[in-house]
Amino acid sequence: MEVRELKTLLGLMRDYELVELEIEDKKGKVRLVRAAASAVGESAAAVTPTAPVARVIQSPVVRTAAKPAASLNDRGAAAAPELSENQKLIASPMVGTFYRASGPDADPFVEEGGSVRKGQTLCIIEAMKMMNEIEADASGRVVRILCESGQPVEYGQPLMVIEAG
Amino acid sequence: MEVRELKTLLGLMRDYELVELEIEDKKGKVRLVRAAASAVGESAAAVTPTAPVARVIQSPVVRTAAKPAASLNDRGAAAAPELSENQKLIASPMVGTFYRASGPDADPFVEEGGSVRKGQTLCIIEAMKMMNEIEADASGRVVRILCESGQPVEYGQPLMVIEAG
Amino acid sequence: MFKKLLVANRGTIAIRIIRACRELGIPTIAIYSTADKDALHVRMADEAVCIGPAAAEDSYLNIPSIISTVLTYGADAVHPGYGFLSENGDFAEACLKSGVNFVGPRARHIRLMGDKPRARRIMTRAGVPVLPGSAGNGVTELRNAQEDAKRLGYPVLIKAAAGGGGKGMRVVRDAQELARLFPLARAESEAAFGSRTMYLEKYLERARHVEFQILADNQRNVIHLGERDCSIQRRHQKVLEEAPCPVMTKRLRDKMGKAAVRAAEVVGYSNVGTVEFLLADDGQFYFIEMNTRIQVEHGVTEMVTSIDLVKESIRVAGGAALGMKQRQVEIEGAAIECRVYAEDPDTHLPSPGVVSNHHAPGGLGVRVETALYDGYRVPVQYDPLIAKLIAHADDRGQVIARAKAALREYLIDGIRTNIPLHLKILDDPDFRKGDFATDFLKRYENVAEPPAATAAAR
Amino acid sequence: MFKKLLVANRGTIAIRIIRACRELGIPTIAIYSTADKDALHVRMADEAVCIGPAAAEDSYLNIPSIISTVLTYGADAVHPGYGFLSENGDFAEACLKSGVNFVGPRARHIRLMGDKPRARRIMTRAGVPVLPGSAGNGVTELRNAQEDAKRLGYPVLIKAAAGGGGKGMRVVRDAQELARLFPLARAESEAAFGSRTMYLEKYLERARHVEFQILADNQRNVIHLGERDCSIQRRHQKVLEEAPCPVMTKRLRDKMGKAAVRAAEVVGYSNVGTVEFLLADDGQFYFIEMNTRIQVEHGVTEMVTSIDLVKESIRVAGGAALGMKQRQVEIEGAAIECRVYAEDPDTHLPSPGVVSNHHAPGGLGVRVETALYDGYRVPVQYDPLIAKLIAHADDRGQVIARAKAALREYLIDGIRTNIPLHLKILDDPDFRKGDFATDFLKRYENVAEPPAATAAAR
Repeated sequence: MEVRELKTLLGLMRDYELVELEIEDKKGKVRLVRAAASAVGESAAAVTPTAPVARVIQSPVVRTAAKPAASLNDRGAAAAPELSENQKLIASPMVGTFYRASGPDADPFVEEGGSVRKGQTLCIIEAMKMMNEIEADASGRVVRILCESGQPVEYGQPLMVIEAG
Repeated sequence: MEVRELKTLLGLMRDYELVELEIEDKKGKVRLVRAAASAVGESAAAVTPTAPVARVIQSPVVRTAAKPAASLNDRGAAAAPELSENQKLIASPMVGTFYRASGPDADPFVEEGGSVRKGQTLCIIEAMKMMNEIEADASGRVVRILCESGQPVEYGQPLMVIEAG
Repeated sequence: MFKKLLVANRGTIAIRIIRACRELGIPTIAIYSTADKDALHVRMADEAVCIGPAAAEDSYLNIPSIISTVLTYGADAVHPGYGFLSENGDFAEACLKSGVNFVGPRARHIRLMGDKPRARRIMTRAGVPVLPGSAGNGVTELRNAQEDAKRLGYPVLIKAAAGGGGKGMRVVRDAQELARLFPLARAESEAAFGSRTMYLEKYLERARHVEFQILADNQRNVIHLGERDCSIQRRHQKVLEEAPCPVMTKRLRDKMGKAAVRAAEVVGYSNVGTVEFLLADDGQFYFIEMNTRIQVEHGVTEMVTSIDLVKESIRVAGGAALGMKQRQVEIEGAAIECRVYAEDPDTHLPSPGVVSNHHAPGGLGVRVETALYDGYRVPVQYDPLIAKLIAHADDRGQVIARAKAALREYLIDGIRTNIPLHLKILDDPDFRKGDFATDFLKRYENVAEPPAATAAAR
Repeated sequence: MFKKLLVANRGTIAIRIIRACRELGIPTIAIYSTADKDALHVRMADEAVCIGPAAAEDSYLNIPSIISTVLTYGADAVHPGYGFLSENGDFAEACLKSGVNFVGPRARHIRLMGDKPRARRIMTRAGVPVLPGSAGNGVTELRNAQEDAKRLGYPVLIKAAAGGGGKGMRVVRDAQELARLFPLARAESEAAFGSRTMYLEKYLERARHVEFQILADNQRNVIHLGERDCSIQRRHQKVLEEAPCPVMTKRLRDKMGKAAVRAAEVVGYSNVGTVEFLLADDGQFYFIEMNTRIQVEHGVTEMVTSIDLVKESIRVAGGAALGMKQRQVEIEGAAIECRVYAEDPDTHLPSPGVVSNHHAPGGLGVRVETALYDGYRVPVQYDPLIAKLIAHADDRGQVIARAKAALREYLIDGIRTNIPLHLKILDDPDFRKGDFATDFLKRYENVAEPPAATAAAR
């Protein structure tokens, strides 16, 4: 076994808080046991330094003003809301502007708490002057609407939560 | 298994807080068990990525030739040998050259296994042309002599192990 | 100056552009794929917008998505970097149509220089020396290729008329090889560029790859910033570049520089560009192609000329006139760039993974361009270029020493890199003498001995 | 050239020297205290020798231990760096007596310039302008100090005759303050330098600290490499330095440069040195002292002159003649150095600890000199200077923008640093105009408002 491979295994043990690992294959056998107490205690430290890198390298001065809150969220850890088993997230399939209605004076396509049929329009994403209708892919009830009309949205940005039923 | 490989494994055990390691391949089998307490106690120190930084930043090409083995040891983790309760380490109080005897033809001051009285000369450290006699600060038996005559030694470098009695 | 610039790229060049914009006081928008959500360019930009899934076709090559980002998030300029859409005429045109400034040449210049046979024709007409090659628009059939090869004399190089980057490229040494490799190269070209059109040119055995940096504004001022020697290549991919070229003379630089400026002037070119030449042993040089974007290796030119090419290209795209005249351009000292790839140094296979113990070298005359940080996962989807180590010193001997010292300090764990290869090149006696051509790196292929032994055995 | 060089220092300057030696092909020995066993200079050197316990007196200031290391491990040159033994004549002499080259001036020049009243007398005789001050060898009694102060006119500056670094230094504005602070300053001097001898000089309210870099070989060739403005100080400790000085004219540079060269020539000085002046609002300048070593801020001079001062000082110590003449020295662009201290940005108290998430900035014109790495424990025993961020660009406006962009990228967790202070300075309207003197940083003392508000309120 090469040191490199061993280090990979050890890194995985640390990252996934394993206390014991045993591998046996045609090349041989490896068994690794970590100090149990410390393995648990270290879990906080084992986190990748991703978050602090983000914190400082970003430019807070310009950012605060220029940055839409939505995309900041998305770059953070908890972009998507927690869903229960029968709930489903509608994510934006493209970059564009989110609209809840077909025009400034029109009623919104859906409201929180309202029910929707499969194929019903939920909202519009305007991209390159094109109005793209986003349709429900199953019937159910709109539990939450996560964006505001007129707001820029990224690819994959959560738009709504639909509960089956 | 070479000492070098073993040290690598031991370093990894320390860095990743392993208490047990077992490897079996076509070259043979290795099983290493650390004292659980020490693994936990050392957790603060184990965080430093010291070992890997050292490995690459150092310049292996020049180093291997130019570097006296003793100082490499000292910069590594296990500079000092493990001591039992009644044993004591004699460390060099200065940088200089270690001599076991008063001259090239003289007998060594002490031999491994020999007994020494408090105040007896154990060795000489030559520093700036001055011969500094290192004396035993208690009576006992010389268990190990860790340096060779004529070898450069650093401040704090282990020279001998003395067992009280 | 621009109010907000969208960086249509990732990795080292995105970082480079964001830094330049910060210095110019221009806010930036980074775009990223879902695979790059933790990437450094995303963290450094003032805004960042996810534009699509990991596959480049759906994100970094997705023109509608990028243009939609420009319009939705309100940028007034786009910098394409290198690779991806940087030499895509349609993208430059889409930017223009959306009313946003494209930091680069006009779409027609991108298209013109992308059409290799057409570029060759224009250069020939303008008096720029071009390697003998296929006439007209190139060849699609083996029969015509055979006629051309006979006329040129073997060896010849098969190239894709529409492409670059080594795809569809083959050296053939006789008619038999041509018959075997032409269909293969054509198939590669069709797969990569959607075009069966190939062209053949005379292949020079011991030529150097020497390219000239061009800088042009919208008022038809064109200057060159001297040359780079990019002969150290592995399978047509540059590995190590330097400025100046070790065998360059002042007289030859003037001559080649004038040809490069002529190549840009004759088409009315603007912004940054690079005119690539082959330089033969006898001092003859031949136009290969013109790259209509910033190059990976632009840094070595910046070091020896003290001109910030990225800032200058943004200023020029904003309508500013060139900040300097040809006679003000001076080459000072020597610079080397080592491209650090995340690859196995022996097999050259990509080595993606999580970076740990990242410790970049620093100090006088050492510049590192990287998007790495501790804990960053190098994704499998994109180019394995993870860092550029650029050294600058008073002369070539000192810059080799400095680059070596810096490489020995460079620490990247968790992935494998080609740093050992760079150290081998910098220690090679022929490299140190400046005695090499584009075939240099072949000496290390499938060889386990140290470089000195290899050199002696040749 | 030397066969093996011992680096008698630690931290950033030890790294700087080791890098220079690597480029010159000279193997190095690092020395370290038990507190520094994980330090970067220990890891980078070819050999490393522990020379004593953590306290500097027992290790980095321990001359017998260092000389013993030189003899035992066989070095033929010693570089003292800055601080520690760099301005200790006894150490230079001990090196000489041990048959090893000291990279620096001769012992007698170190001693001469260390004796401030004597240095003033020599400069006065050589026609170098000196601030009016105490005559002769200085004063030890309040009575004599009062006479001197009356003659000079308040305000006056009390200084230790033997020392530097702000210790024993006090500004007094009237006789009452003098009576109160003179014994205090004398006690400080006695504690720090073992000397009760003080001297008084006229205190200039709005002067700049402008120093000239000197380079001299053993053949009596002396040149200057232009000036550095080091007015941005906190309690006589430099915080941010730049080259050139923003108010410098070519004519004044020639005049001050000639005075600096004269100061070195008159004593037969060799190797690197710095002649410090106060530059008053009216363009008058006055010799303060000469530092007989490489300075912390040497990097800004390297950036604007393209001269590697550390390599040059090693070459000169080896007997080589200067590699350039005065007329070849050109000042190109502008450079700024930000000294990054491990200190609380508000209280200025040292902030030792374990460094995590270390991510140094990079890119064009950005140079970082640091001994930090991830996981490194900044020890409590030594100077809190942990990094120097040096930026270089075409002009002062661009270098300010570049330094700001780089500071915003700099990431050091686990300890606190003064990076916020640097950002505040670089944004200060007066600093940006170049309108400042040595009292500049007082405006931020005990002030919670942003700098703009402070500036308006003055």
